[in-house]
Amino acid sequence: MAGLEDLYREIILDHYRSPRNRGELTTPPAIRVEGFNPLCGDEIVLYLEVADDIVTDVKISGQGCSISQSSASMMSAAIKGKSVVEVRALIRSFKAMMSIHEATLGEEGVEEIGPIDPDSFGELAALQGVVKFPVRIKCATLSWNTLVQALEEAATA
Amino acid sequence: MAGLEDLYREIILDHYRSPRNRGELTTPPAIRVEGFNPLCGDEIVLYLEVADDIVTDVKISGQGCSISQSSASMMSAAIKGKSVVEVRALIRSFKAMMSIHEATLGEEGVEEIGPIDPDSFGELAALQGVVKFPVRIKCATLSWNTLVQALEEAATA
Amino acid sequence: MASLEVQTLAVEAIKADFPLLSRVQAGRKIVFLDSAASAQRPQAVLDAMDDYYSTTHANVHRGVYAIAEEATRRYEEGRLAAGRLINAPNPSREIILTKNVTEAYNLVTYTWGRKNLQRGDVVVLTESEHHANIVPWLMLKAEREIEIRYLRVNDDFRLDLSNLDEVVRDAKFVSVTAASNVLGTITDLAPIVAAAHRAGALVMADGAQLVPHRPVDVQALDLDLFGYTGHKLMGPTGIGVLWARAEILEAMPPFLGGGEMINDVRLDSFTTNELPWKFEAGTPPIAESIGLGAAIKYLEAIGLDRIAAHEAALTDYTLNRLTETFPEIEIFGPPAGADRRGGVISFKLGDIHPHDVAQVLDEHAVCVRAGHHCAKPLMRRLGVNATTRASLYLYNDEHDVETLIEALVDVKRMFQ
Amino acid sequence: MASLEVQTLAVEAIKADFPLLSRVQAGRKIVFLDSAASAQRPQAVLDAMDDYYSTTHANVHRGVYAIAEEATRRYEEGRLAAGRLINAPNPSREIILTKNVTEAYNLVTYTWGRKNLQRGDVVVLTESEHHANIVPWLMLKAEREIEIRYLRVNDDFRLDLSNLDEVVRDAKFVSVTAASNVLGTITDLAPIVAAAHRAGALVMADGAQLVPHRPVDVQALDLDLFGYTGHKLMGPTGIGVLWARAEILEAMPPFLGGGEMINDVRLDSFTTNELPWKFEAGTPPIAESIGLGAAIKYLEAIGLDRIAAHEAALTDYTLNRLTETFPEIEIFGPPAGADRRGGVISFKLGDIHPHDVAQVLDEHAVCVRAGHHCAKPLMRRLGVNATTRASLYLYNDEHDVETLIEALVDVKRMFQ
Ligand SMILES: Cc1ncc(COP(=O)(O)O)c(C=O)c1O
Ligand SMILES: Cc1ncc(COP(=O)(O)O)c(C=O)c1O
Repeated sequence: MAGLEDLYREIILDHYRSPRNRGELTTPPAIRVEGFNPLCGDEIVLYLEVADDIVTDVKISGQGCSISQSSASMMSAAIKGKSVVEVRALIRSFKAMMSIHEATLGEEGVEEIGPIDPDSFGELAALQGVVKFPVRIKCATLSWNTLVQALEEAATA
Repeated sequence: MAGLEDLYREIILDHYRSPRNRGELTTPPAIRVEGFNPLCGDEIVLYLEVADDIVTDVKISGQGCSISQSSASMMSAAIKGKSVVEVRALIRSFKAMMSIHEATLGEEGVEEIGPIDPDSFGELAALQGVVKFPVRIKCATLSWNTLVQALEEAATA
Repeated sequence: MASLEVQTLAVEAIKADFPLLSRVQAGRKIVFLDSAASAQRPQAVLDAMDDYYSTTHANVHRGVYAIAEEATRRYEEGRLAAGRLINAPNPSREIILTKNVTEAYNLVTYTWGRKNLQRGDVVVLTESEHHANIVPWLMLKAEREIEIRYLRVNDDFRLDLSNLDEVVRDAKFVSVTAASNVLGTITDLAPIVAAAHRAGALVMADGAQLVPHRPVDVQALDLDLFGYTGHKLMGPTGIGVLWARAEILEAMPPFLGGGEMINDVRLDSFTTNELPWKFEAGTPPIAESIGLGAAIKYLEAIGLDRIAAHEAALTDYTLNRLTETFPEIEIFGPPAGADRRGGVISFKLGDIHPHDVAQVLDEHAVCVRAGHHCAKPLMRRLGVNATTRASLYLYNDEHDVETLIEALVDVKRMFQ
Repeated sequence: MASLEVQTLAVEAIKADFPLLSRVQAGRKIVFLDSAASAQRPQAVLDAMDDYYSTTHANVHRGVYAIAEEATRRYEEGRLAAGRLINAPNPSREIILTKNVTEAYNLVTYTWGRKNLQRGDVVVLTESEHHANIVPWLMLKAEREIEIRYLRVNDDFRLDLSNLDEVVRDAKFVSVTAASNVLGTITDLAPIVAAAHRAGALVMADGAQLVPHRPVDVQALDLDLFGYTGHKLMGPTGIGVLWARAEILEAMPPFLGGGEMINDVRLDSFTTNELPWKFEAGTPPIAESIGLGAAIKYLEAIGLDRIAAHEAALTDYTLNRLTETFPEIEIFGPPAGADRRGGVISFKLGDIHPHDVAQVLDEHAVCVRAGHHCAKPLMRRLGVNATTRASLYLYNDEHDVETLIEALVDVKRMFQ
C-alpha cells in the first residue's frame, strides 16, 4: 500500500499552504479560463498572459484540495517566463507522468514516452506520488487541463 | 424431493393415452373456446354445450403434455351431465387443490377453503401430485381456465 | 473514552459476522464509516449465494427439472422477503427486482412517465434528492417539456413544507427521498403524501437510505411507489427493488423487452407477461435476489427497531464528540438529540478539503466518503462543492467513533 | 459404451472445479445439459466474489480510501477482461457493463434506436433471434413505426442468405444472432456484415451463445456492436456486456439516468460522464464484474480453441448416439459432422411432449430444457410449440451423453 508520505510530500503541503501566483489578472490582455472537476467539485480559474509566444504572467484562483491547489501553484511557477513551446512540452511530460496508472488500468493510446527524468520537473516531480492514488490524479491534472485550454484560446485570440 | 410416481399416476397416463371426449362439436349450438399456455405452447380447444343449465356435451382437441391432456380429459368426464352450478363448484375446488403450492409461494388472496376431500374429486384427485411440481401446475389448470371462459360465454350467449 | 449509555446492540458479536470488518490495513483494523455508499455483507449473505451456486443454480421460471424449480423458489423467496421488509401488501405481484434502485426510478419515468406526462405536466421533487431521483426526470423533461418543481431545503436541513400545497398543486407525480444521503434527515412523509393525494398526484418515496436503518411500512405511509437498493442493506450488488400498487403497475407499459417479460412474441407484435415478470426482462439477478433475502433475514433477526435505537444513540454520541473536539466543525444536518435524524453525518473541518480529510483518515484505516454524494443540487444549496461524510450502521460503535476523532486530529495537525 | 476418439479436455478434472456437478440428486450425480440456459460456476468464480466481499467491498469510483480504490480497480479489471475476451480494441471505453445482455440490446434500441430511427426506417433481424433481440425492436416499432425485416431460416436450419442484399437494402441497422440458442447453428457473419455495410447499416451480433464456446474477435468480424451475457459463460448472474465502437457510443444519448453517468447535475439540466460510465447509472454490478473476470480467466486458462474442439467432438457423438438409438427422433439443427455447429441440440422424441421428456429425465438427474427457449417466432417456423433441448459445455462428456440416452429410453418406456 502506498503511504501518505508518497502523496503529501513536504513541498506539496508548502505550495498548498503558501500558494504561488494566487490572484487575478485583467482581461484582456490576460485570458481567463475556468476548470472544473465535477467529480469532486474542485474549480480553478486560470489567468494567462501570453506575449510573443512567451507566458509573461499567470495567476490562479479557485478552490480545491491540497493536491489540486499545489499542482496549480507549482504549475504557475514552472511556466512563468517560459515559451509556449516549452510549456507544451512540459504539459506533455506532466500528463505522461500522471497517466502511468491510467495506463495500467488499460487506457489505450497513451503516448509512449521514454522514462521520465524527474530532474527536468523540478518541484513538480513531487507530484509523482499521486499516481499511486488513482482518484487523486484528476485533482493533480485539473490545472494542467485548464492550461491546455487557455493556450488554445491564446493561440486563436 | 417429490418422485415421478406422484406426478404420473397410472390413471393420468391412462387418460393421456386414451383421452376421453376427444373431438369437436358443431358451433352453435356448442361454444368453442381456445386456451393457450404461452410458456410451453400447450393449446386446448374446448367445445361446450350447455342447455337448461346442464352441460349436455363437451369435446376437447388441441395438443399438450401428458398433464394438460389428461387433466382436460378427466375434466371432460367429470363435468359432462353436471349442472353449471355443480361445475362451478368443481372448478373452485380443483383450483384450490392446485393453488396449494402457489399459496406457499406467497400468492395472496387465495380463497380459504377447508381441507379438500379427495373422494369428491374421483379420478381428478390423481392430479393432486402436480402441486409438487410447480411449473406443471399451469399445465394442469389450462383446461380448467378455458372452461371458466366457456361458461362465461355460455352465460352471456 | 466516553461510552454509550444504552448498549442496544452487541456490536462486538455483530462485527464478527462481517469478514471485511476484521481486516487489518497497515496494522490497523478497518473502521468502516461509509455504509451510506454501500454497506458490508455478513457471512450469511455470502453463504446463501455460494450455497445457491454450489447446489441449485439454473435459469429460473421455465426449467422443469428439480434444481431449476428450486432456483426459481429461492429467487421468488428473495422477492417475498423484499416485500415483507416494507410490508408490501402483495409482494408476489408488486415487487419488481431491478439491478439497482436507479434502474427502478428509470423504469418509472420511462413507463409511467412517458405514458402519463405531457408537455407542461408537473412533477415535484426535492432539492435534497440523490441524482437517481433527479436525472431520470430531467431526461423526461428534455423529451417532454414537463415542469419539475422542487421542495426547498430550509436552513435547519429539513424540507420546507410551508408552501407544500402550493408546490404540489396540479402535480401528477411527487417523488421525494425518504431519508437524505447527505443530511441524515429523515423526511416527514405524512404531510407530503397527504398533500400530494389531495392534489391527485401519485407519490413515490426513495427508500435507499431509510430501509436499511428503520422499520418501513409502505401501507401505513400510504405510498403509491417505493424503491430501495440491496447493497446498502448488506445485500449483494446488482439488485434493487421497486414496489408499486398493482393497479399502477398493471397500467404501465413494459420497460425492457426480452425473455421472461413476454406472454407471446410474433414477428410483428408481442404481448406481456403477468406481474411482476412483465418488468423483468432477461435472466434476472437470481443469486442477488437470494443474497438480498439472506440480508433481510439478518436484519430481521437483529430487529430494525433495535438497529434504529442503536444508530440514534451512536449518532448523538458522534455529533457530540465531533462538536466538542472540533469547535470549527460545520455539520450539515440536524444536531444531536434531533428527531428524525439518521446516522449520516456530513461535515466540513474548517477549510480542509474533504478529499484531504478522507485521504488522511484512510491512513488510519477509517473509511469515509468525500465528495458531492451524487447530490449536486443539494451541494449548491449548501454552498459547498463537497463534504466529508461519515455514516453509521449496526456494526459501528463508539470505538469506531473515537478512532475517527483521533484521525481527524491528525488531519488538522497535517493541514493547519 | 462408445467413447470419444479425441479426448480434448480433461473433463473429470474440470468437473471437479464445479461444486454443483458433484451434487447427488436422489442417489444420482447430476448430469447438467442445460448450459445454454445458464452455465454452472467453477469454484474460482465464487472465490473471487467472496474474496472481494470479504476484503475490499466498497462503492466504486468516488471513494478516496484504499479499499474503495481497490474495489474500483477490480471492477474495472472485469471490464477489461470482458473486452479482452472478444478482442475489443478499446475496452476501457467501449465495454458497457449491464445487468444482462437483454438490457444491452434495450440500451441500443432506446438510445441509438430512438435517436436514429424514424417512421419507415428499416431494421433487419432474423427469424432465429432470441426474444432479447426481437422484443426491444418490436417496442420501437410500436412507438416509431419502423419496418422490421427478417432473414428467414432454411430447411437446413441455416439462415437463408440467397436474397441478402435485397433484405438489407436501405436498412439502417442489422442485428443477428451469432449462434442460435435453439438450432445450434453458428451464423456465418462475414457475408451479412459485408452486405449490411454495403447498404450503409450498422451491424450488431448477439454473442450470448457464441462467446462461451468459441474464440470471438469483434475486430476480425468487422462488427459495430456486440453483446454477451455473464451467466452463460460461467460468470455470475446480474451481468451482461455491450461492446460498441467508441464513436457510436459517443453519439448515443444516455440510457438510464442517475449517479455515475453524470458529469454535472443542476435543477434543470445535466451533462453526461465520459465513456463507458455514461451508460452505467447507479451502483454497478461490482461483485458481478469481478466474478465475470474470474470466469473469463478460467475460460482463457483452458482455452477457447480446446473448448470448441471438445464440444464439436462431443456434439457429433451425441447426435450420432441419439439418431442411432431413436430412429424416430427429429433433430432441429445441422447433423453430426456439420460445420459451424455448436453443442445446442433441440429435438422431439416422437410425439412425446418436451415437458414430459424433461420431467422423466429429471428423475435420472439429467437436466435439460423443454419449451420455446425464448424464440417463439423460430418455434412457429419449425412448426412446433416446444422442443427438448440438451446443451453441452466444457464439463460434459460421453458419460453424460450415455446417461441422457438411457434416460430417454426410460421416457419412451413410460409414454409409449
Ligand atoms: C441467443 C441469446 N440471446 C440473448 C439471451 C438473453 O440473455 P440474458 O437473459 O442473460 O439477457 C439468451 C439467453 O437467454 C440467448 O440464448
Ligand atoms: C438516497 C439514495 N437514492 C438512490 C441511490 C441510488 O442507489 P443505487 O446506486 O444502488 O441505484 C442512493 C445511493 O447511491 C441513495 O443514497
